[in-house]
Amino acid sequence: MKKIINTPESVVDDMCKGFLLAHKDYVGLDEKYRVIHRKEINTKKVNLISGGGSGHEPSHAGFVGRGMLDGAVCGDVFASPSVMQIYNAITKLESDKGVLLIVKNYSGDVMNFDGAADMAEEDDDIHVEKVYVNDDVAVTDSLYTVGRRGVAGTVFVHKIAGAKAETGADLKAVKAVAEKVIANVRTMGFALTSCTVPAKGGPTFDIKDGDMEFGVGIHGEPGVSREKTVGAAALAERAVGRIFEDMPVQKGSDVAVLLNGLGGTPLQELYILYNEVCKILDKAGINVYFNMVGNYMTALDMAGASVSILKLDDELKALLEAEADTPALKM
Amino acid sequence: MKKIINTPESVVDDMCKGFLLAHKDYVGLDEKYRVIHRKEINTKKVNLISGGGSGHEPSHAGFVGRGMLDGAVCGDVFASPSVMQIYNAITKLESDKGVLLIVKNYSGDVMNFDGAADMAEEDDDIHVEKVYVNDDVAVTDSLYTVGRRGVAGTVFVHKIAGAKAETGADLKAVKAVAEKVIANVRTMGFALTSCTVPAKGGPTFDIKDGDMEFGVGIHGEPGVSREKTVGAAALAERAVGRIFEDMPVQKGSDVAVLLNGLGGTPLQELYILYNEVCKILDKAGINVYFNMVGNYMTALDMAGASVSILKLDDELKALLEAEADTPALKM
Amino acid sequence: MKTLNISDIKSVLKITADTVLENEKHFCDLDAVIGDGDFGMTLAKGFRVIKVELEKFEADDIGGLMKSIGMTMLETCGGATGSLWGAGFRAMGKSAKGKSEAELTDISEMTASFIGGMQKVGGAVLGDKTLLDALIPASESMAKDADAGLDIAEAMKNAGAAATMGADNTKQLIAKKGRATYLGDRSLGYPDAGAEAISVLFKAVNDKFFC
Amino acid sequence: MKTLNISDIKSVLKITADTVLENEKHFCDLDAVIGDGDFGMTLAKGFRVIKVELEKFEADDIGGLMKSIGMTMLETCGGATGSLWGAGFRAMGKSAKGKSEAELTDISEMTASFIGGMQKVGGAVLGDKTLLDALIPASESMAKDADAGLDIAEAMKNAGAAATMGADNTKQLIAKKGRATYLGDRSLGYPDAGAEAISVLFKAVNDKFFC
Ligand SMILES: Nc1ncnc2c1ncn2[C@@H]1O[C@H](COP(=O)(O)OP(=O)(O)O)[C@@H](O)[C@H]1O
Ligand SMILES: Nc1ncnc2c1ncn2[C@@H]1O[C@H](COP(=O)(O)OP(=O)(O)O)[C@@H](O)[C@H]1O
Ligand SMILES: [Mg+2]
Ligand SMILES: [Mg+2]
Ligand SMILES: [Mg+2]
Ligand SMILES: [Mg+2]
Repeated sequence: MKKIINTPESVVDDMCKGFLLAHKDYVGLDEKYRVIHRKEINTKKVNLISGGGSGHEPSHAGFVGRGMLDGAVCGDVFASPSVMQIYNAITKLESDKGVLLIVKNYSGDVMNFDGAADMAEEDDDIHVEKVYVNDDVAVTDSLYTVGRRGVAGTVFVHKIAGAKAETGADLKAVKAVAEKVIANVRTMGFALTSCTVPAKGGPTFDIKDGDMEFGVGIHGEPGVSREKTVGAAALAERAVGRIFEDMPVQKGSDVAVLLNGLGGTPLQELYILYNEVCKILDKAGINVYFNMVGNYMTALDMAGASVSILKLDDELKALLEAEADTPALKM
Repeated sequence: MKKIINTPESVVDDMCKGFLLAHKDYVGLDEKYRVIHRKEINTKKVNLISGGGSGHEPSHAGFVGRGMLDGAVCGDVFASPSVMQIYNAITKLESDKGVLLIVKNYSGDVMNFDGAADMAEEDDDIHVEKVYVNDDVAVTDSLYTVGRRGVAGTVFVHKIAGAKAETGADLKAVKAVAEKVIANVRTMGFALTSCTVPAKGGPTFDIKDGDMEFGVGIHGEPGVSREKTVGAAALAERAVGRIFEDMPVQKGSDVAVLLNGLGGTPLQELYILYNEVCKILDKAGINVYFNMVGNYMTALDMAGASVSILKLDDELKALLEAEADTPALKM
Repeated sequence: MKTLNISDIKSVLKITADTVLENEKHFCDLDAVIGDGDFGMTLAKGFRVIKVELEKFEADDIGGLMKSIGMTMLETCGGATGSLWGAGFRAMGKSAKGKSEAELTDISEMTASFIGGMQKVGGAVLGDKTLLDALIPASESMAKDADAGLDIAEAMKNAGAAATMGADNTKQLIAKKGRATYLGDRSLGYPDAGAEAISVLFKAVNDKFFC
Repeated sequence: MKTLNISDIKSVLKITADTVLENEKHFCDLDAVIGDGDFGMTLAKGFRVIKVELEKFEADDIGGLMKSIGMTMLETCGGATGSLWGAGFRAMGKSAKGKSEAELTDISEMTASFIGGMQKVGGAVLGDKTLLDALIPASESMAKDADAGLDIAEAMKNAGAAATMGADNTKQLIAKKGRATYLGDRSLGYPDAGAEAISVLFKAVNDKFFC
């Protein structure tokens, strides 16, 4: 295992401490429950909490700050945080306007965020709402009962719902706009290598040099199919094609594109892929109104990328472009 | 080779195009000479040009924007740009106040930037000055005649000299502050894996699982010594120790720290390492006044990191904290 | 053996905890094939705390112990495991509330409650390729043996065999719950990690306690 | 063979270019050991353009051709190679300015100029573990053979042998110029990529043209 860590057990705690030291102007840390929260907690706005397994850095803690999240709960690597961790985040970020949980749609996360929300509502009378992000189009929805995974599109939910909350909107309105994003964002990802979970010490799956996994999530799980590697143009074609299959985008539409690296892929390659994605959108007469290219929702050191497309209307545009000041995104 | 590219030959051109598409509010591109420049060229301030081989993304093009660079010349992967490329950047960014070239101290870069500067001065009467960044303390200076390499510390030069130029200072003053940064910054890096240059198709060097290269640069070259891997705490100790050996830092001093990832190392590990670096500095009574943790000067997909320490005085502090608005750094 | 007292229950739980810790890597490896490779770690994290808890727990109350273990799982374990096992243990706690001894009928009911707790939060049914595919046959075997008045040790042996068969069976299932669903029919041919773990735990408890 | 005319020179350059292209990967591999693995690629990039240029070049002027090639290197090639070979060819251009034929003395002088041009920008001397460690012995051998009035083909063979010996020798040197310096004494035991290339190029030209 090639990692800069102390011990596999201390990875998340050490990371949280380093994160706090690096961004102490932005955040505070509850060490016991691994909750990273805004330095100044505002109890007069809807507070947004996200989180999930660690290993997706800068998600989610990197987006804690003005215009995005209020808190992020850090689970173990690729494991949802526990019910108690999330419960403590909710009570810490309790607000007069209520709390919105932004949950990626994984069984573990859903069960634990739901359990924590129930607890906070029952024991502490905190008004908690939840949205479940399920942007991954790799797996066809209808075949399975748990629904799609939540992947990189989550970052758009953070950005837009965060901007909405900053306007002083109420919980219902913030939840509604988060759900609008979820309804309009789709993501397709692929991996060239596995990642290595520190506790495991070796790659999650083996893969030969000429092969790739198409349709991966962000937890080092294998994808939907193993295929021969293809060039950037073909990759873009397939990813965008799959997204369009699932969510048709009209000619003349404005979209936001997130070209997300999975952690082990250099920025150079993300720009190359972005260039190909733009060619396809351009040919389809679709206008890229907003873009992000970089590592936003990673899977440790996995080499690979995902393409997310969000259909925009005027409301989403304005919120997407609103100010944000967080460790990982400043606009 | 596990890369998202079209062909090894088209890597840099495709990347430049993708970069332009992603950041068209910030930059323009001279496709032929691969010069990425500010969208609006200001001929009333000292213009800063940097560049070098590609593969270090976001360096250097990512720092083109207000408060940092005016132009970046993109060579082939890990190869200095040609004399003509640099010459064309200089003539494009010609300014009444002159042009400063920020050159990383590699034979190829030095020869090519020097040659281009001569040409621009002789043929076009452009006032060109140069600084050579040589922050890498891996190799002891005295032993060899080419001097030290320029590595991640270069980003501090871009930031601080860029801020100075923005104040309207003259070429002499901008060059002087760039040299002050160079005199006060030191970097030490190490790699856990090799990187893979697209044209080569395989790793530059072989390395076993329990081994690392200590004292690497940013071109996939092997380091100064191959050693057994150690934990994050020991790595921090060794890197900071080597820096202090070369540049003593007084108790009570203010420093800036750049914890730089080499491309293949996830942010999670950079935070873990940063936590350890802070512990050491704290014990030594040194105050981290400013920090950056992330991928700023990479070596393609190499797993590894570098630690840079810059000693600060009031002038450097003010310039470091000045506004910057570039694709890769916003403050 | 006709009843288990609190110290028997603690012994069984101690064996369970030790077995989880011994199999941490093995359970992770199983999860890695069609999941994300953390199942062993998550479970071990909880049972490491539970081991200490077992020694500290004073009251003569099987239900109280189970509830307390459930809370520990919710506090300590993330992942699907935290909620599922947390809910399972808490449901067992309810079912055995105030009991200082358990007969086979009680144990069988506790197991059914464990399953019910998990189903309430996880919504899985038999055949979804989860640990329930080992637990439900085991629980049914216990219920039958309880009706037939079998000895606990005997019944546990039967339950263990049912769990193992159930776990084996998961190889032929396509996952409908949990992460393995994302693989579609690529989950075919591999067992579910949770179900395998249930089988391993039954075997250890039977070899070391009910022997 | 006593003189080379422009078409001979073009043939030699064509063989050089082909050899560079054939050895692109080989030269990269050599550079990868103690450098950064791009030397073959960089050189090939230049010579790919030069091959086309050779066919288009009309004037009967050896110096003009060399100068033009030098400019191509500066335009096309980055890395140390661009400046060094650009300067080398430009210096050769100056030395052979206006010449339509070259005798061995001229060739020897051109080689010396090539070296001089490279030294002006790169500052390396014999023993620094660069391509000069192959070129300088070759150039000295040519100068000696020119004084002795040898045939060009003969002199080239000697020069080639000197280059090969020089290149071999670089294994025992610690780099003092170029990237390999960063390795310290770890550069010992491996040849310099540039010097090896010079030896390969001499051999190709000798095998294919001066045979
Ligand atoms: N909804 C569910 N109901 C019952 N068991 C489940 C459910 N989802 C997952 N499991 C079980 O949990 C195991 C995985 O646990 P764990 O690795 O902790 O979850 P994850 O990593 O997916 O959060 C699976 O092997 C399966 O047996
Ligand atoms: N200062 C110098 N003088 C002469 N030759 C040099 C010098 N520096 C490097 N070289 C030669 O150039 C070769 C490497 O070329 P190249 O790979 O293009 O350079 P780099 O990748 O270091 O920019 C070396 O093998 C060496 O022979
Ligand atoms: Mg998990
Ligand atoms: Mg190079
Ligand atoms: Mg798992
Ligand atoms: Mg090289």
